[in-house]
Amino acid sequence: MSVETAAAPKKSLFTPFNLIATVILIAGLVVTVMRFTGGLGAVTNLDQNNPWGIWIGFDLMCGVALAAGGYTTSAACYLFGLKKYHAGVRPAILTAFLGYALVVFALGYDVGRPWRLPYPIFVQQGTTSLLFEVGLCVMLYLTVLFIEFTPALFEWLGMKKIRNIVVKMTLALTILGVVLSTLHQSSLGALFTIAPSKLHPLWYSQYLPVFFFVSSICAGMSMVIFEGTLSHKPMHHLMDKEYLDNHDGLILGFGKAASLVLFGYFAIKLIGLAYDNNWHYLTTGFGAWYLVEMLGFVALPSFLYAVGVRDRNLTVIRWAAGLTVLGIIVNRFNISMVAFNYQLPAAQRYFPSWGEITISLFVVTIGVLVFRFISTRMPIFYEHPDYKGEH
Amino acid sequence: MLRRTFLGLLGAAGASAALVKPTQAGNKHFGPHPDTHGVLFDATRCIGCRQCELACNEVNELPAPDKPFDDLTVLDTERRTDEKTFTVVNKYQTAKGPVFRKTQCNHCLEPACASACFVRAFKKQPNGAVTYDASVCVGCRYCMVACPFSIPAYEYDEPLTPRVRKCTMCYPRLMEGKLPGCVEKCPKEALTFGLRTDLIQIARERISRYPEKYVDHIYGEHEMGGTSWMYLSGVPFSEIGMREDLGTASAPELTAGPLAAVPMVVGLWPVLLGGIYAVSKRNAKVANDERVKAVKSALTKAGEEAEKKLHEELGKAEQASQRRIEVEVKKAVEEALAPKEEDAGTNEEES
Amino acid sequence: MANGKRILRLTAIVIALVGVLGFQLEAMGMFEGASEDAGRPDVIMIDTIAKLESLEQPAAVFRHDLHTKALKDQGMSCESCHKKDEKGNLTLTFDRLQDGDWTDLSASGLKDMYHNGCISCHVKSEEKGFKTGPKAGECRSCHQERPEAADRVPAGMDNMLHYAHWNSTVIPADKGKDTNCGACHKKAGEEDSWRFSEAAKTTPLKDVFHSQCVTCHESLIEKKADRSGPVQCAGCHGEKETAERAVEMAKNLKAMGGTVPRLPRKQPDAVLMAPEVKPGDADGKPAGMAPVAFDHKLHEAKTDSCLTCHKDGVNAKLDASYEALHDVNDPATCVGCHVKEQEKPQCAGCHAARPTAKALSKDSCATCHNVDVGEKSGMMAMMATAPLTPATMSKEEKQAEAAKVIAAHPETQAMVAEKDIPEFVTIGALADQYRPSKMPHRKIVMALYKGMQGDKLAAAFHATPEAVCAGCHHNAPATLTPPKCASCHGKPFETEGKPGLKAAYHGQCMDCHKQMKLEKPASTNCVACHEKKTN
Amino acid sequence: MEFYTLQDYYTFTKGTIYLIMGGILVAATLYWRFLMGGNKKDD
Repeated sequence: MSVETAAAPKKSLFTPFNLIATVILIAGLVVTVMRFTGGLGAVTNLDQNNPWGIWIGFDLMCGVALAAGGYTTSAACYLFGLKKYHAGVRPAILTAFLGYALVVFALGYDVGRPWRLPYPIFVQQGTTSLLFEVGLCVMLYLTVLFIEFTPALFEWLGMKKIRNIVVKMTLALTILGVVLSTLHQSSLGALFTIAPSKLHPLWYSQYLPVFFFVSSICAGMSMVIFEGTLSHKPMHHLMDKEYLDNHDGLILGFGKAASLVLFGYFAIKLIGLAYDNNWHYLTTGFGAWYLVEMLGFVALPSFLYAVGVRDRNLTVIRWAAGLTVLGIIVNRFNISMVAFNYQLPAAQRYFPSWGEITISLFVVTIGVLVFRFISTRMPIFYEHPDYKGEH
Repeated sequence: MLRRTFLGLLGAAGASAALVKPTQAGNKHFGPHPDTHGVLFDATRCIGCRQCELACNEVNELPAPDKPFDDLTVLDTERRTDEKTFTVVNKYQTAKGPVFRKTQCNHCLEPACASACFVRAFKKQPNGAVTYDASVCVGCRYCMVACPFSIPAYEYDEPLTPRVRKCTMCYPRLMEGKLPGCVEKCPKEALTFGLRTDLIQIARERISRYPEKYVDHIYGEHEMGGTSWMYLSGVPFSEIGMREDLGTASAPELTAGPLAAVPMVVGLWPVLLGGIYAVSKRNAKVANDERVKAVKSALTKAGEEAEKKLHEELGKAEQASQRRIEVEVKKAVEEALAPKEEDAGTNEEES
Repeated sequence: MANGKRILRLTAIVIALVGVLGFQLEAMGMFEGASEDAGRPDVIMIDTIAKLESLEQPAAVFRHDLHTKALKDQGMSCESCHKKDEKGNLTLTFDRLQDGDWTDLSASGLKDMYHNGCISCHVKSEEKGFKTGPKAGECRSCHQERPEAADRVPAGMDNMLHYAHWNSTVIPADKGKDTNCGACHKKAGEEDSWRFSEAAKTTPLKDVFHSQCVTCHESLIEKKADRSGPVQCAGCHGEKETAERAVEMAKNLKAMGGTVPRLPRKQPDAVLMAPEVKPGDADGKPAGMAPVAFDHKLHEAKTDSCLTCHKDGVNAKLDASYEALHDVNDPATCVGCHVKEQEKPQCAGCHAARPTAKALSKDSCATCHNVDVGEKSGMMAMMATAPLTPATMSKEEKQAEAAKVIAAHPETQAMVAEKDIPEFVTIGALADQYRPSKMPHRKIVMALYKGMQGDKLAAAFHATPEAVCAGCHHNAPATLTPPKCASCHGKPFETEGKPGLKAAYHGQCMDCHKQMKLEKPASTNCVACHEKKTN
Repeated sequence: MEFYTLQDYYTFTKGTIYLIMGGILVAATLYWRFLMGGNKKDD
């Protein structure tokens, strides 16, 4: 993986960001050493009742959901014919590729014997496992994303021929990407369908895979908007006219789409509630928290998006995007940690340790640094002059 | 117009995924293997001596515990199985006085751990034992998430070679024709070993012979699709720390729905997405043709000068950017009393 | 600006979290204090008007004992609220003679009567400087939205409490008699519980009792008699008060020798219970089971109340059907009561483990159905064939016949000669990690015999001295030389219901000790019975 | 083939299905090319 090498070339500029990043990287390396010498027990709060912590709940669940921007953007551009989103595709693909790479990287910390990660695919296939499905799709999708990303790399390296071959495969790759994303995004939710006795009824549903898939679409689009906002300032000098010209249109379009999909998500969650007749749980403590999630992080951003789109108010849309991203994190946390093992007494519940938080920050930091490294060198926010207008 | 299509189709995608109902294997039934053995635990017989724990520890060569097995004060706190203990006895205060209950892997007929494992490390053996193969285990701990009885334990302190640990029903001993260690050691025959079908008969007989002594329920006969290890008790099972809300659906049944949806997505998504692509491309082409036509007619009306320019531009379009054409075309169109065309993509991608 | 928004959002999240926590605490009932007044026996919900029209306000909560105490403190009497009838007895209704009085009263009249009566008294006592109840305008103090549930136990007039009444000198003897039954029971010769009286057919049962008990107790108090009964609700119906009374009664009973003196009601000592003669039966002799000689006197002493068996009152004919006398699960039948007796620790050691002991067997039938069976044995022993014809016999003859059979019953359990009981039995067949166990066999047998001493039930049913051996040496002929345990018990899990030898030994000892409530040795104390091998 | 658990049965059928799914993806691509590769003029 290219991520290890990526940490090295840091600029010696003592900006606050670089300082914090350095501290996190050093702390992360320390915890890494502890993890691979003392075992998971040495750095995590995981125990026999709580086998999955934030390395799964955040790094895997949220990482995958938030990397959904890759397939939503490429599908919008290449399949639905929304060509004006073209400028947004490359940043989205890069983010998604890095996101998935880091998910796999983080899994290396979480699973007991990381070098065996290919085992389920190449040694012994547990086909009845939803995790097998997730693993297979993530592996394939990572490959697809890498190939989708390679044009940028080849342009940078000046390898025209092979670049053109890859570009010709765009449609097939995009469709494959959407198929794989649909499968593993939904399967991540379906992972929990095996444990109805452990997940609180308000969050458990036979519809979990659908919930996860639909919410990943919202997450992907919101993440594209959110991340575009974040990278706008530091990367502005790299962005070409086309990117900048179309960026506002992209935000408006995705904002409108996200609002509608969020509405649909809210609707199917409501149906899920009725399907299992879980109304009476709403008056409990968990019910209140469920309502916070549903109203504060689904209904509210949906409405905010709508207001923002109607008024063409990009600020509101950006806030809605941030809220949606936060909402997806809340949802994934709820399912993998807060509402999971709800039956256990408080003393036996899980709360992440500093070691776990450090590694999660470490992984995110690596992601940001690699993104910066690549986007400052390769044609991500701008079109390579040789291929201008040829997209 | 196109954006609306996009959103509509996203909605359709969600709906069709929801249509896939959880299915079982048709009306097929897979009874347990006729050789499925099991153990019947009778809580009215257990005296809480921890001899089973001792036997288990010896048979499986597990590390010595902090407190010796004859120290019964250990029973005062509720414990669970862990990587060094495959079975524990817990004490529960009930209306009928203290009642003891042994916990270990229940060796489900349809094990959730086996269903969840993505390397098939767990296997339901024909003799009833659910065994684990550490040589393929990746250490993802999904089995621990999946197990409704919270049995599998993980060696969190092993940095590089952690295993999942649980009771094996003494599979190696069974193969030698011996009893499981705990069963052999129990002084009260609180544990009865035998064919699962026989055990159910025995349990029914005990309940009918001593109706006031037992709760009329065999825990494990149907729980989570049935288990090889079953329980009898004189007090409600919830009072001795056993969940009565697990339901009777087995783990493979619970995940059958989502798993069934997977191949449908693979089969239909390329068709659906390819269709969308074709339609959007066609729309773009039609729009483009119309525009070109409109431009043409506008231009015929306009003078020679404009026509000349247009030809020039159309010629260029074969080699270079469409966008530039568009701009130029627009310019030309504006010059020549423009029609009211919306922007539309142009086709440049070859599949 | 952006910062301010962020703070605002964080605050919102914190508030939401606190709200969630609050919800959970509430759900766990942490905020709910236990009500101090829960379970009062004296709560009466006044809803008299409900019979006339639908209530405007919820029923009024009235705590009777609180008021009796307040009246006493203020030097007032029951008559402040309850009128006396022409005989000088207190009525049970409020401020009127009886229910009939107010049938012509309108709902509003009734309402005024209560409001005026209650409020005026509250006002007066406040003027006198006492702590008092709600006054005009404080509607919700009485008419509470959430009705209080009274928590009353049955007053429980059992034989001992009955004895305290009929033996009392405070209640004068009836004219020309030694007994004082007439003070309460109006029909001489047909005394029975009031619940079967004429009055009970029309009047609510509680009024039947209250109008007699409370009135009498009250009048005795007024007359300053030496003793009287409770007049407060809690006195008869309070859980604490009745429990205290039961303790005191038990103490008295012990002082009297453990048996309540027989009721001087001329009940028989012995009863011949025979099936009814049906037309067509030969010689007026019923077909079927042999008659039962029932020791009425013995059973009187064994029960708390005559009503246990005489469910419909002592004057009614006893239901003599098979079900009414033989239901194993109903402790109010002969067999059910005997089975219940087996739950005593002295009996349970053997009997709890043997479901067969609860089923009827041919031996157990003949134990009761034994009148006039002659020398027959087996099933025939239960068939009446001898010249006895109950239909033609007089009551006295029947009693005499029954008494004759009863007299032949053994007084106590027959014992095997002590020398025939092995003193120690060493169990070593399985010695593996532990040394053989030296079991004090004779000590155990003697302890079992001791538990049966003077128990006529045990004596009657444990037919032979060796019957006791079968407690442990079960499924074997009752003999002094029973087969070894290992004759039947071998490897585990061969036959259900037949444990392996190790479990058979452990089960026999431990389960018996548990049932007999023997704390020592603890089942988990292995070395108490067998030493651990040291090598 | 004899199956004694639903688990074994699913392992077998899903294994087959995963292989078929791979086949479908390849076949879909080829078929698409066949379908779209006709007379371009009529596109």
